Amino acid sequence: MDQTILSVEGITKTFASNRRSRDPVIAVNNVSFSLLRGRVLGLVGESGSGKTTIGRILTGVESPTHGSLKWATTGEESGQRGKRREGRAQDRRVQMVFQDPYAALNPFNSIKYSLTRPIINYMKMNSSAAKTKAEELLETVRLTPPAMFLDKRPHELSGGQRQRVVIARALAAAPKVVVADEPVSMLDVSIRAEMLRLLRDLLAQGQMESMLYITHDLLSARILADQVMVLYQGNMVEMGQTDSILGQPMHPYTRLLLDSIPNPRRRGRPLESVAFPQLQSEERLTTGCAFAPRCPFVMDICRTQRPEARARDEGRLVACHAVE
Amino acid sequence: MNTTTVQVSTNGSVTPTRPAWAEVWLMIIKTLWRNRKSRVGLILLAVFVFVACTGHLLAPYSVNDSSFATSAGPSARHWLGTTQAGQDVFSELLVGTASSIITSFSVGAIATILAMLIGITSGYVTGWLDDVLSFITNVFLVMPGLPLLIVLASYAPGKNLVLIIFIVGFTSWPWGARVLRSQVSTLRTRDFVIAARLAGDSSTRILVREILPNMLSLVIAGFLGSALFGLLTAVGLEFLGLGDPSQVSWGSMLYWAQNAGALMNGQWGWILAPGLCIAIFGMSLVLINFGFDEISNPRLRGDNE
Amino acid sequence: MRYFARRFTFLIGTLWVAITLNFLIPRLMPGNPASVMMAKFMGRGQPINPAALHAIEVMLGISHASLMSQYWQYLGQVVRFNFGLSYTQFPYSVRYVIGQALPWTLGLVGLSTILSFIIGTGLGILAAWRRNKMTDTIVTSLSAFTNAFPYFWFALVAVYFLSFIHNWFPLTGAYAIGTSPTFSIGFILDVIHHGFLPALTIVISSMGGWLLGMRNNMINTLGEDYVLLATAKGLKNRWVAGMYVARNAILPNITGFAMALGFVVAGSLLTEVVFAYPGIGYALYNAVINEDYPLMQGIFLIIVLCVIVANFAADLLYVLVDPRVRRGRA
Amino acid sequence: MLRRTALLVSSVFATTLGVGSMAMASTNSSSSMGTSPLVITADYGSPGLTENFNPYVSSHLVGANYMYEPLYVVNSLNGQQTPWLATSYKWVSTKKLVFTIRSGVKWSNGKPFTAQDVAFTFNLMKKFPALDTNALWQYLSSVTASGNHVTFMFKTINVPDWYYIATTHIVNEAQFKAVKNPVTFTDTNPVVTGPFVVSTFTPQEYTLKANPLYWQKNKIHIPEIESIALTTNTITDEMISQGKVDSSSQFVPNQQKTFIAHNPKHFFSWQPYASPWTLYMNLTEFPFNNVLFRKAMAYAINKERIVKQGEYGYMIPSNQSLLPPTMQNGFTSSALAKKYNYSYNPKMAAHLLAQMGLKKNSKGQLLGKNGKPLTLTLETPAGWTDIIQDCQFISQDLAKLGITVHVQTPAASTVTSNLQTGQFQMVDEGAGSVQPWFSYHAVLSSSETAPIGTAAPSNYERWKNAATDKLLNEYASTTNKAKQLQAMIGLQKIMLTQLPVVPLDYGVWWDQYTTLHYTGWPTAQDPYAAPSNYAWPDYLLVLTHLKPVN
Repeated sequence: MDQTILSVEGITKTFASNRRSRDPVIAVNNVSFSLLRGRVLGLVGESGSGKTTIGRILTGVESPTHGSLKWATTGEESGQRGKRREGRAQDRRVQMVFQDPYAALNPFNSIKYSLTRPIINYMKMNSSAAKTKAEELLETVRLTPPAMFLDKRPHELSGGQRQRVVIARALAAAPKVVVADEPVSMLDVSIRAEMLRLLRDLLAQGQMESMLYITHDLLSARILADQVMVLYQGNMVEMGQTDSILGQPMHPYTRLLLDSIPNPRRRGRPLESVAFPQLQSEERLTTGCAFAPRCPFVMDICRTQRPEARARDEGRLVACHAVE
Repeated sequence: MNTTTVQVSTNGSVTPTRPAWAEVWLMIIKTLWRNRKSRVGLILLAVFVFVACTGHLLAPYSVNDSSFATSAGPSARHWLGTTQAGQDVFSELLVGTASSIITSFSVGAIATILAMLIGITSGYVTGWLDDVLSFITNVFLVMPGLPLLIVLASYAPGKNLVLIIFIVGFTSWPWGARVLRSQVSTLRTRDFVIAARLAGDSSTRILVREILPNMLSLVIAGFLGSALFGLLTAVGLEFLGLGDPSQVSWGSMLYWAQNAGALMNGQWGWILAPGLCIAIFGMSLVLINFGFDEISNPRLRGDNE
Repeated sequence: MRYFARRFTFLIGTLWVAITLNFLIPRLMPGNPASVMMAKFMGRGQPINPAALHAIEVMLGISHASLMSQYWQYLGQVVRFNFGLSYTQFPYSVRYVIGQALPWTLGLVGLSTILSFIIGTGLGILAAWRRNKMTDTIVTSLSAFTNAFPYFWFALVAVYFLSFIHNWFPLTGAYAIGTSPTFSIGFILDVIHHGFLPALTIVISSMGGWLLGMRNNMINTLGEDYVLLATAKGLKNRWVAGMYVARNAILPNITGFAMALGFVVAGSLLTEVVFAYPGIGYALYNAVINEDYPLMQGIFLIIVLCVIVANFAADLLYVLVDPRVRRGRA
Repeated sequence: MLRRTALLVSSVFATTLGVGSMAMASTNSSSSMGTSPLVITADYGSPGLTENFNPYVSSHLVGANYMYEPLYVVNSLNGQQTPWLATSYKWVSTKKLVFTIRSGVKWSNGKPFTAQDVAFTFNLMKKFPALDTNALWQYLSSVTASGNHVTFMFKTINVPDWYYIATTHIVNEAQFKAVKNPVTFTDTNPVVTGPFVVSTFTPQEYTLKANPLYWQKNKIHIPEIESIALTTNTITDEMISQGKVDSSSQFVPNQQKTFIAHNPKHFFSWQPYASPWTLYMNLTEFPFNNVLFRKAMAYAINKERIVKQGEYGYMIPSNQSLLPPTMQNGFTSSALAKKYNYSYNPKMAAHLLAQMGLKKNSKGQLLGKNGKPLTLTLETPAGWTDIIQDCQFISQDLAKLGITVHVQTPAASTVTSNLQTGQFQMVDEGAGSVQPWFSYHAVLSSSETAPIGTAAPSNYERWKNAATDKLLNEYASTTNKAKQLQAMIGLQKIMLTQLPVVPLDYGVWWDQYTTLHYTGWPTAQDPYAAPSNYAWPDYLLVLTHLKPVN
């Protein structure tokens, strides 16, 4: 049942922080996972944890410094994609739903234009056939009647409508994998759940084979994701089935995340604004556990030795010296 | 460039589709019109363009008519007096508007096209080509323009307007190129550009359909800046005698007036009028650019609206 | 230091481009420099002695060598500031003529650039501080107008009204006729008296740029979070707050300062012509109208050198003012 | 920069000695001798003056002309000869010329002036051809001194060359012998025979003081000449209109209003005519190779309008003979001039063009041989505003005949180069020289022309005519006045009937002077010299005529 679509093997991504600094920033550090057919993997972490970078590597917008992507069906390595120059045609099998529907649609182009581009490019359809296909897609994302939307421009639509257009455009390329990068965080609270359900339904309909859902919000992961991977400063700290992670967090960082979720009964603050001391990139530890400076259970070993990800029951992976 | 504040009516599904570029222009003109300074600039510019188109009809006399008393001061028949050769100065001013504005706009156009070619290429590609183009841009940015122009113009085999336009145009692109480069390198990482790449669009299409419309206001601002610079530089060259003195323009009028000792001779109109026209025309461009500053810099918005 | 090295490489690169352009332009243009010289040195319409022609060619170093070897020779000469002999001031060297003119221009341009920077920046702060008030409207509109002035036209009108009609300022020159340059109070006052009006016209025509730039920077900085924070924290004293903002807003203007130097130099060229100020711009003008090509090229290189060295200096100044650059992270 | 420091140091010393006073605007302030200095503007300071009184370097200061002297002073207007450093000359044969040198003349260093100095001067030019800008040694074979005689031997007969020999600046042998390279010598402390010697120099002005050893000391009443650098025309115009300058020789637009009107009792200008501005046509090309077309040009151009509206009324239309009115004395035939009077007559021009067989199209454009409208270019140097204006008038005049003329204004050197190599159609340029024969020789002699593509010295239009050469040669090889006149009239006839070039209007000797401090200036009534202060050797006459006003 759990058929792997795309496996991500040990990807690392480093950026030169700027031209004059000698220490590169490690955005993603040796992360591996598999996207499974019909399943949604949630990628959770605070901003700067590398989750967006992983999403961009999947789409091919960026290439990993080390590691590779492998399509399970063909065995094709996608790692060499990194050698291609940026700006070339991308792999249509991975499409993306962006965080900000305002920024994801060019204000000067009509909905029709944005939607038909992938159809024309990938399906080799002429423009009238592409228009019909675009109308179908709009219906699929429940924007009806489609004719009313096609000739509009982004600023004539509401945020939720725009995000549906963005989703429709992602589907237009008939992708195997969709990367949804915080698809609801900019939307009105009232429609977030609906949007997440739409994505869930689209996966169920077979509009795509698998999905990577990137979020900082563990609660929304509960709605959409089958599995969750928690990232801390580019490192995978914990991974497992969504219910088990939320129900029984093992890594201290996961626990911290859960504790900081606003709870109607327990007044708290949303995660993004928790006043964690943000560390300067150069000052990140290159040895030892990345979380050690903030960890309440820190031990000597944490500062000298990087914890390996170790398998637990139910396919759970945890990288922590303190968890035995 | 969070500028999509224009509301377009949404009367049903029959909204006629405007081409994307028309949309861009409409937005720009609306924004400009809302700003008081740029509105004044637009009106002034319109007046000058009108005079440029109709100058030869409005002029009371032909500029070739040298049958009047020579070197006369202002009078009822000759509002700004006559030249040393007996031509009507006011007629020259009206007729000269066309070539001055053509000079200004042509320089603006050449400089803008070069700035776009170099700046956008440099911003869109990475690696050695960007490095080389950026270096060239920075070098010409630092290179003092007028001395270079003087050297070029004085070596040129003939003196004519087209030559001046090309020489000035080909040396005034770097500022625009630099601005456009940084804008492109920002836009290149925007979500909608990434989306277009994921949609399989070619680089050229992405440039034309996604990036360019979003920097049109910068391009026009650069055009206006170059047009002003071009006019002032061309006028300076003409004043130094490096232009084409047979071409009636504001700059050549100043050249002739200065050579004929116009001020000494009490012919203040001959010197003042072309200079004022240059300054007011230039001011209209500066004022319009105030509006563009506000389009590209939201924090400046709210000025005198 | 890496920043310094990068800027220095750029300085050398720019110089090299300028030198190469200077070398190529006359050689790519049609026309024969030798015939220009002949026209200069021989009386018109008089018989020409072929021996004299040859002698003059040799004397002026007209070379028939290959372009590449001429180029190497040229580079060697430029490095030693050897630009050959001026045609119009023959047999004085171009270096000598430039040496005579350069101090006056450096003084005039230097003084007026600094004045215009200070006045323009000051008014820009004022305009931003009183944004959308009467002061702002007047100051910005006026500077839009002065920004579009042709420098030389303004100078023409000024010299006519203030010097010729009213005799408030001298008509011409850098010091009174009949005096010799000495380091005395009287002479220095005389130089200032002569330089005042040219400097004034340059200041008025060039300060608009600073003003508008500073105003925009100020408005941007006023919107920055840390300023809002400072205000919220109760930095009630408007003057202190203003200075706080201005100090940060002035940074982009310093790079602009160096950039704009090229424009000020260009403006001063034309102003010097109008005032017959014995500086480098007036020398360039005369070189052009007299077709003194060696002098013209020498002056071009010197102007480029001055502008890019000033740029380099401004870059270094920027390091001193902005610590972020010093740490190499800007 | 070293020189500058030296200058500063020396002027500091001068100040302590009380010589160079720090007085502001010392212009026209009385000197210690009670007489005002003569204030002139003669040199362009671009941007400042450079100290150079070497008379053989083309960029020398005009002041050199007031210090060095020639053997004879020849009036540039009418050729009248005044013995100067020589008392007489004699053509022993057409190949041998002997000058007798004045005795009692002293150099400013106190040493006597001798014939040896004269011979040295000419032999120096032989040794350094770059000094020989009048190409004397093309004709000379030797110059020797013996006693108070200097003998010039010619290898080629050239009688008119006397003029260039007689007006050469004579230098001091002892001084110039010590100079390693006289071509680049700046001669800041000249040893001279003339009325003035160098006093002070700054980049803005220099002063010359009277030479106490001058041989005609009784004729010099000027204690000091103050020569202020010319800057821009406008600024100089403003200075002369304020009476700050006694003598200025430049183009002043509208000078009646801008200069004379400021003080009509004391401000004057006398600007006599010099050699003409001339339309050169490329005679190797259609349509200029047809004399009918050239005649049509002479009739078609409204010279009256050119002088009145293009030249501020300073000039008069030129006679087709090429010689200025002052030079026509004894050299012209008035009967000829009357017979060939090319006054403005567009109808005649149209008639001549029709006679050539040129047709017009429906738009009134004259068609060339290939059936296309006739389009010509007319060049004149950039910056010569009045000539450019004249060219525009010419263009308008020819447009009335259906000929399109494009006026082009390249750099002066480009125009010269185009003229020399024959790559032009029409050019408006000065033609002619100080003496009639030189004018004709330069413009008409086949020895002064060259094939298209090769530089021609001065016969730019490429007139090649055996009869012309013969007449030129006849004049040059005789000292007989009657024979010379015969040759001259023959040359004029060629000019008038063949029109190798079309003279347009006479240039003038620019001149503005005031009688505020000095009188005795040359005038129309007393044209004893060309009035311009750059006129060599004429201004020596002016300086010996001027008398201070009390």
